[in-house]
Amino acid sequence: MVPISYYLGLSAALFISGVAGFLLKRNIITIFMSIELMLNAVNLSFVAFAAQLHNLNGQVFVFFVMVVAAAEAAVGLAIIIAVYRTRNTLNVDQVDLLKL
Amino acid sequence: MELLLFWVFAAICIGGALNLLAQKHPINSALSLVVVMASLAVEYLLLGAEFVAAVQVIIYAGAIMVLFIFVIMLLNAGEEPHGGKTSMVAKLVGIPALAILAVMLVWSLGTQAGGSVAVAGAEPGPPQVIARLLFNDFLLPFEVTSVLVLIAIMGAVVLAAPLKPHHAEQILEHLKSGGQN
Amino acid sequence: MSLNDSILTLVTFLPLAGAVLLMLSPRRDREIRWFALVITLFTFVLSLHLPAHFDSSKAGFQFETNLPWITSPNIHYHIAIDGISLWLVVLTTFLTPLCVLLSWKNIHGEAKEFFVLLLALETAMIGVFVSLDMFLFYVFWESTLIPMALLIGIYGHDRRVYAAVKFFLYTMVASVFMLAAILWLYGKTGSFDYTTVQAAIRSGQVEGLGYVAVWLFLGFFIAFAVKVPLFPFHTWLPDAHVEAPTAGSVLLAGVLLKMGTYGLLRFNVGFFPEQSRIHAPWIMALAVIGIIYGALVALVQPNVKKLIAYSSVSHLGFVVLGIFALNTAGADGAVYQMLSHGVSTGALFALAGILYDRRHTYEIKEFGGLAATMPRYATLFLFITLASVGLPLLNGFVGEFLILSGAFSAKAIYGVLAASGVILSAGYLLWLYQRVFFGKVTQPVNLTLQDITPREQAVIWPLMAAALVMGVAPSLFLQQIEPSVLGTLQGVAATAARMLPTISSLGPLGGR
Amino acid sequence: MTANLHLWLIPLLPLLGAAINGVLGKRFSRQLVSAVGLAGSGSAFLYALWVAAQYSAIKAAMPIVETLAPWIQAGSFRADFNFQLDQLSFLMLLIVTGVGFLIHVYSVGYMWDEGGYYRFFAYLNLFLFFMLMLILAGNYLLMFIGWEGVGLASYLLIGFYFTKDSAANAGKKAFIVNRIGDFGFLIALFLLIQHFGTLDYAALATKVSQLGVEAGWGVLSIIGVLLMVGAAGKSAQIPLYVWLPDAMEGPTPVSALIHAATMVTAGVYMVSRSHVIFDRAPQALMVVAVIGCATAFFAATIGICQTDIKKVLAYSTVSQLGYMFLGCGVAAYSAGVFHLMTHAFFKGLLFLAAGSVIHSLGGEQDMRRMGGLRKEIPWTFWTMTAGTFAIAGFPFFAGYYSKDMILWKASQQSMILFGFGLLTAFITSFYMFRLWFMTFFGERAPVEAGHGHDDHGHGTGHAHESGWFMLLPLIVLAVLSVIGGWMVGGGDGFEKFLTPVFGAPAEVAEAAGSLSEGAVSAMATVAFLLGFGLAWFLYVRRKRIPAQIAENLGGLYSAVLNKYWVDEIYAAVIVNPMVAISRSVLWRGVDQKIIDATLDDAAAGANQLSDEVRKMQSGNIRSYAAWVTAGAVVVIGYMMWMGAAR
Amino acid sequence: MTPNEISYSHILPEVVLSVFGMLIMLAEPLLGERASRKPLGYLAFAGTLAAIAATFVQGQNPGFAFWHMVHVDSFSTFFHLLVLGITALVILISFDYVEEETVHAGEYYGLVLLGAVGMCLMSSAVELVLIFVALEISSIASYVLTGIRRKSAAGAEAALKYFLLGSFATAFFLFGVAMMYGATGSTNIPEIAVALGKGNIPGLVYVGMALMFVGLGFKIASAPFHVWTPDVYEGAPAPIVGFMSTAPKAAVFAVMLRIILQTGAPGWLYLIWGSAVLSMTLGNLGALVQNNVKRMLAYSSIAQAGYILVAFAAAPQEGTSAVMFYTLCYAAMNVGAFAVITFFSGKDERLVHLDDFSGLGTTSPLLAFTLTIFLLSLIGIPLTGGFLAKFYVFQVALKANMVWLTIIGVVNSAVAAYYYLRLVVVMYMRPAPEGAVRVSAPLPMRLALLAAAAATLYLGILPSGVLNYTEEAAAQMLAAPATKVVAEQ
Repeated sequence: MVPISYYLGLSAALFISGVAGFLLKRNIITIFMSIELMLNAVNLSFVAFAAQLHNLNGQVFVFFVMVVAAAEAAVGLAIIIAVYRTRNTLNVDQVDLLKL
Repeated sequence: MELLLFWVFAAICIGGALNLLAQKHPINSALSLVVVMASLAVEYLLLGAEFVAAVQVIIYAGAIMVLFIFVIMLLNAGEEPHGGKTSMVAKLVGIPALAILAVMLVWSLGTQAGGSVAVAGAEPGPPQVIARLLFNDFLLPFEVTSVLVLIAIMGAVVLAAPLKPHHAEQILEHLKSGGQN
Repeated sequence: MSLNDSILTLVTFLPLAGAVLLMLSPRRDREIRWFALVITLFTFVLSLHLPAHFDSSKAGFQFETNLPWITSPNIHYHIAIDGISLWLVVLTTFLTPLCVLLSWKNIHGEAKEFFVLLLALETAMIGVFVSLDMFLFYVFWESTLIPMALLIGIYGHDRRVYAAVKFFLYTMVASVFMLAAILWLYGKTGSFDYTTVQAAIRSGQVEGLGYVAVWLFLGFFIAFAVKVPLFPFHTWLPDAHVEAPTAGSVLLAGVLLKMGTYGLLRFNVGFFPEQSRIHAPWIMALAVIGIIYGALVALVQPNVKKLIAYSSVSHLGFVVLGIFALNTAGADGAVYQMLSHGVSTGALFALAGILYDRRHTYEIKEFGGLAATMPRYATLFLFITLASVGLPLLNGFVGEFLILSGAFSAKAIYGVLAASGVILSAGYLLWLYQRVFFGKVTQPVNLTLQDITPREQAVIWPLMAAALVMGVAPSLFLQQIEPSVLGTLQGVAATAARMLPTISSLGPLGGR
Repeated sequence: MTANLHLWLIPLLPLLGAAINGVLGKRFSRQLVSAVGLAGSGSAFLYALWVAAQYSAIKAAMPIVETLAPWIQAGSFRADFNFQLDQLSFLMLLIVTGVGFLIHVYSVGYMWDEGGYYRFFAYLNLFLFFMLMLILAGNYLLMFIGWEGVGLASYLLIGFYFTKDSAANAGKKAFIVNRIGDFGFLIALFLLIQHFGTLDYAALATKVSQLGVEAGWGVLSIIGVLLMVGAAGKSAQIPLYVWLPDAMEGPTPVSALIHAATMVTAGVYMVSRSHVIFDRAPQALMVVAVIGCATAFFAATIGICQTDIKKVLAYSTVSQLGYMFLGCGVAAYSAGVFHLMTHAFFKGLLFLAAGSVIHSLGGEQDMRRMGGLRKEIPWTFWTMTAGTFAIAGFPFFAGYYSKDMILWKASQQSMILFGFGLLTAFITSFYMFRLWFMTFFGERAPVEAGHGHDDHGHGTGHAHESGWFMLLPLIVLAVLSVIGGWMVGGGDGFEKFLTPVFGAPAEVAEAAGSLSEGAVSAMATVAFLLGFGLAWFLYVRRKRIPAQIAENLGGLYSAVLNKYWVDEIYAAVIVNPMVAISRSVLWRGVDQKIIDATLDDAAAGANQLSDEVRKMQSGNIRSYAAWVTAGAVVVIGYMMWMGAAR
Repeated sequence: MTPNEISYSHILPEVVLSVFGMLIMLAEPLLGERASRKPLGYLAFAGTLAAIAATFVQGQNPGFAFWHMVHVDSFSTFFHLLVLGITALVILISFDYVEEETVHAGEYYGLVLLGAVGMCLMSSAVELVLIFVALEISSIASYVLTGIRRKSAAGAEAALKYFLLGSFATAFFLFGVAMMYGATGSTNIPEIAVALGKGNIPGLVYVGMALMFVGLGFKIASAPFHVWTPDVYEGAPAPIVGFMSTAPKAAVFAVMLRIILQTGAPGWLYLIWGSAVLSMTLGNLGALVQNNVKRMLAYSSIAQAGYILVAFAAAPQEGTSAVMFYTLCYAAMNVGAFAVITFFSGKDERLVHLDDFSGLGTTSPLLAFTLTIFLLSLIGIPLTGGFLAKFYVFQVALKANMVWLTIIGVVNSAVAAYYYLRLVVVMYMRPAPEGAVRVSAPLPMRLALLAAAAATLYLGILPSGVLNYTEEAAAQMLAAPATKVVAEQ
């Protein structure tokens, strides 16, 4: 038997990795992927909690999260394309016209 | 046995995540992410969520990641670009914050969450139960996601549709002149 | 419904109604001027109903209107006047038509907006004096800011923007402390009503007041002190005055500053007699510093308006001194001095404006020897100067004398020090007079200056008449002021008796 | 109760004159202006005479107090428009209206050619109004109206030639110095209010008389000293005398009326009026006496060296006023008032005569350029002679009686006061005869044209006698100067007249060492003779000696010549530092550098802070994420702490 | 009507909006290539009006529906009306903007309407999952709208920033939801309330609350999660800034109120306290030196969120009422202000610098006058909604004995006067530039301006009706019955 907290710990670790990716990566697409990683981490928590609680709601949530993730992916990638088109770069550090 | 599986796939999972961070090329990162997702699917199975596991593979790894890779290819994104001002703040504020956040989250999830000994994989999530939930209790969110998807489609269309050529030139000129807006 | 029930509302909002009408009217300057004049004069005439039907035997509020406005929070349209506010209202309505006359032809810019602002300002100023609901009071209080700031900022002189912003921010920042205090009181009493809150405080029903009282007192104090302006919060005043158009200066000095002293008397003393007593020493000290400081700085000003502005600092120091003498003579004198300062300093600014219309400068060194070229003007100026200096039989003396004697019996040293301000006021005003009017004409352009015109005389003469009447027959005013002042000071007397049972008397000048 | 005298009408009459001339005078002819002005003062004088005619009838009822209307009421304090007539104010009334009227007449002649003629008469009438308020007031506050008002009139009249800077300065100086005195006066009033609750003479007298004589520095002494400060301002006593010599910038009739005969004596009147207080405050009385004596002596010494004829008279006035205070200070109020009266006669006369001299010389005021005038302007010479002898104390002239009386009373108090008084009498005699000799005897020095203060525009060739408008008042005053003392029955008679006011004079104990009245008279007469002789010797016989003395004395002489540099010291110690401090420390320092700069700094600080805050917005997405993460850490940390602390 | 069934009347406004959104999408291809896009705008406007009408119908049927997913009460009706009102105004001011900037009109109006669906739903949702989905609807619509000016590099950058950071925050929110779920076994607000009401609250709840606060705080642009705001507002189209600075914020505030107050979650008081102080201070400080008007208003919106949080910190019932009232007033004045900017900034939004507004008082009196009203209201000058709202907020805060918070708040509001005033000063006290012509706004814009100005003044002068309503709604919301569990018994 695997203690539920292991799963949660794994979830936390993945979430942290996602945050770290956002903070450390320069490529916009990679950053976006980090966000996906964070969402995945949350999904793991949901499923783990669902298992702990013997309550399937958690699994249902995962579907919604996935739908949202898909929608975000569509829009997000479109935005990235738009940025690339106007800036010709995917370096997040160069997208800083608006500031102060 | 389950514990072993958990550890193996947890290790793969973490490894994939770290690899995502370590890789310079977005394609490699994307593939790492696929690895993470796949191993997560296994974890789901361990937790008795077969349906979720299946969907995870189909939607995430199958659809979303394909989209990512498609875009990476489309934009011909290469090695992680350099240049531009790197943010000191991201390092000076972000990394310590990240460390603390890690400690806090792991601590609170690892120790605070319910009982640490839990029944794992005890109750399988039969698709019909999930279906009942989805179309009764969660009918409204389910229906509302249609609006979400519609928005996403509209958004993708309006943002990614090609510009008329003269617009692109205008933008480039505008950029060259260093102006804003 | 008799006129007594609605008169106050009428007087308050008639100018605003005029402003709205003006806003909708076409830009025909001539008609606009006349319309503004008629409206303000009519308001003045209407406001004369107030003293005429005021029952001076009563200390309480009269001409009361109390209608619910907002149910939650519990806000009322509650207006009324007592002897203290009565004459301030009349002063306002009296000065405004004169300001219209003063602005007859010298507006730099759109006349329409100017008069709209002026009329709106009048309503706001009257509103401050008549409101008994603290919310309403605050509304009017802040409402005076906008038209005044715009008058300065749009129609003023070179550094008008700086002055307008300074004026606005100073007052705004200070008044939020008052707002906080009002809100606290509301939180504890559930009412914004002046009389209700006062009664609650006096009967000790406000829970937790003891330890907060000092902060509430200071909250109100800072808002009013900046408005007065009391040293060291005064530096906005010279700038505002110098840059303001003449009408703006007249109303600023004549009425707006009085809002501060009025507030000190009404709220600080009215609500917190015990705190007033505790804090009186240093407030009086500040007032005295203001008196002397203002006078000394006025002495060396190279600019007519700045000089008068600093003289206002000095004169209003007297008012604050009188209020915090916390005895009848002092407070009577303070209220009287408010009116008197409104008349004489208003007139001084009007006269300075008349000069400006001719030379477009306020620099004293640009003038000299004007008594020869503008003899009538010189005479009127002298009269007003003397009124301002506090010559007996003119308005300034009565207030100053009462304040000084009140301050003297409260704490002799303050009376003595403040009295030295009387000497200095003679110094700077006469020196000003000498530099502007005496000597030989040094600038050729001054040789051809036109003497004061009939329209300008129509502004100055009423002010002179008022100065004279106030100097010769102060009882006319004091008989209505005093019962209300006594009512306000009641609390002080009560706390005095409580705090110092052995020295309960306020001296011979205390209550009757 | 006697019939209502309507005393309020007396001041009102000149006020009417002032109002008419002031408002309409510009369009009047000179004749009409003169008529109105003379009517204003003359009617008041007639009214005073009418009152005087009833003296025996109303004598018993004195003091008569008539209340016209309430003025200020606040709390328990009230001050009314009430007028009081007793022997003292009665006497003052006659002096003021009488001398005033004469000077009005004189002014018609003197000012005829001046610009602003109507203005002059309006001011003059206005002055009379305030002066009459001052003396007829029934309470201190009403007196204060007149007190300030005469200051105002004085300001206006001194600055009459306003295009001249010196005149304008002098007017301002007079007003401000007066205000300094008024400051003391006001404080005294506040003390009175605080301790007695009233300013009414009658009520005060009742309350004060219940108190005993103060041994040390009690309230009454302090009040007394403060009143004396006020009096010193108005009556040009040390240390506030400085304005009076400058006030000579005004037209000469003004000097005569305001700065010799009437206004400057207001202080003496006020001290006498307050005798109830002073009687119980010996310390204050001593202050009065010392100030009076010191001023008398000090001013007299300055008078020795002055060369401007009006300045000599001005210092002489200061000196004589010192005498009056000396009188009051030794509790001989009637002596002080007596000297006040005689002084009004002879000093008024001297000024008018001096004016006549100046007038005849086309504006020349420097005595060194005069001489030998006695033949050219005989009327002026003879009247001036009467005045000179009167002031110098020639026996049986007016000044002899009053000065005598003061010296005698002083001798009973203190031999030092008496000694200085006597010395002053000698100096007075000396500088007056110096003036007399320099002006009317010897030869006239050659003159360059265009000098002088009263810009008359006459040539300076031949001196010519003044017209009758000017001479008539001279003659009347000359007669009064000669017989004024004798007329009222000398000191004793005068004292008796004022007894109802001041109370019976204390019986003089002929203590050992004190002088008899006769001895004092003799010594005074000797002083007169010595002064006369010395003046004759130095300015008629050996004209070169004064210059030699001046050389030998060097510093002392120049000190005296420059009026001991008092003006300069005041300027250096008080005025200039005050202006400098106000400008550089208060205005540019505190106001601009501290208060405004603090606020500006605060504003700049806010702007800087704003700039710093803006740096959070680096534009870099990753830094934003870092902020969000950091925020999240804080939030989560806090909440975990809350959870743990639960 | 039981809570466990399908009831379209409970989501009628959302349905109406979605239908109109789709209609617009269908209608767009029917218009010719060169034809004016205004008919789409009219359609959208009509849709909003219809949705407003639908809201009244919806309001007739209070209570739960869809298996306790939504709860219709006065509280939700209020926020529905608010969001729809804002939407209507924004559509009015967009008519000419859309034409001028040649954005895709169909998508533009469609996204606005569909975004509004999400916002409306947020205010009536009582289930964290539904809230999450609705929140994403509104967010994604906002991301797209931000970048809808495809010619604008700034627009794309703004969209990217908004999107990346928004998703980042969403992940936090979601994690919080997961923890709440794990700790209480439910994501339904009433049920969570029951679970929490049993006492012995697990530590995970606190962490969950914290994470949700991070996500929601980001959406309302409260410090320290405000950093994205200025950049995004500067780059986004002006009418959309007016939209997204008000409507989603209002909806998120509704969500926060429900989550925090209805669940009776512990420990949040000083969290909000601190966030309020930081938001007010940082927002106002940042705005002080801004010369770009849009950016200045962005900072100001951070500060305004801070004021709303003050009310939040205060007290359950009156605080809720104050939040509602404040969001309403804020919506009126902020949309109004951005309406003026929308019109004035001209093609490509070139004129957004402070100096560009010189002399607007003479060149365009109506524009200047209304903008002045909005700015004065933002400062908090009496007789405007902004004043009364602040007054109400601080009053409530003081009543709850939050003295320091109030003092910091009032001082902030006074300091803030400076930068708003700068704009007023420039408009009235600086001369118009050479060659400036009198411009007058087109009719829809005027209507919107007058409506916003009228609302601002109405709320400042005669707020009684609204205040009574908000207080009652707050009471209803707090007294919300009834968990699924209880209701089913």
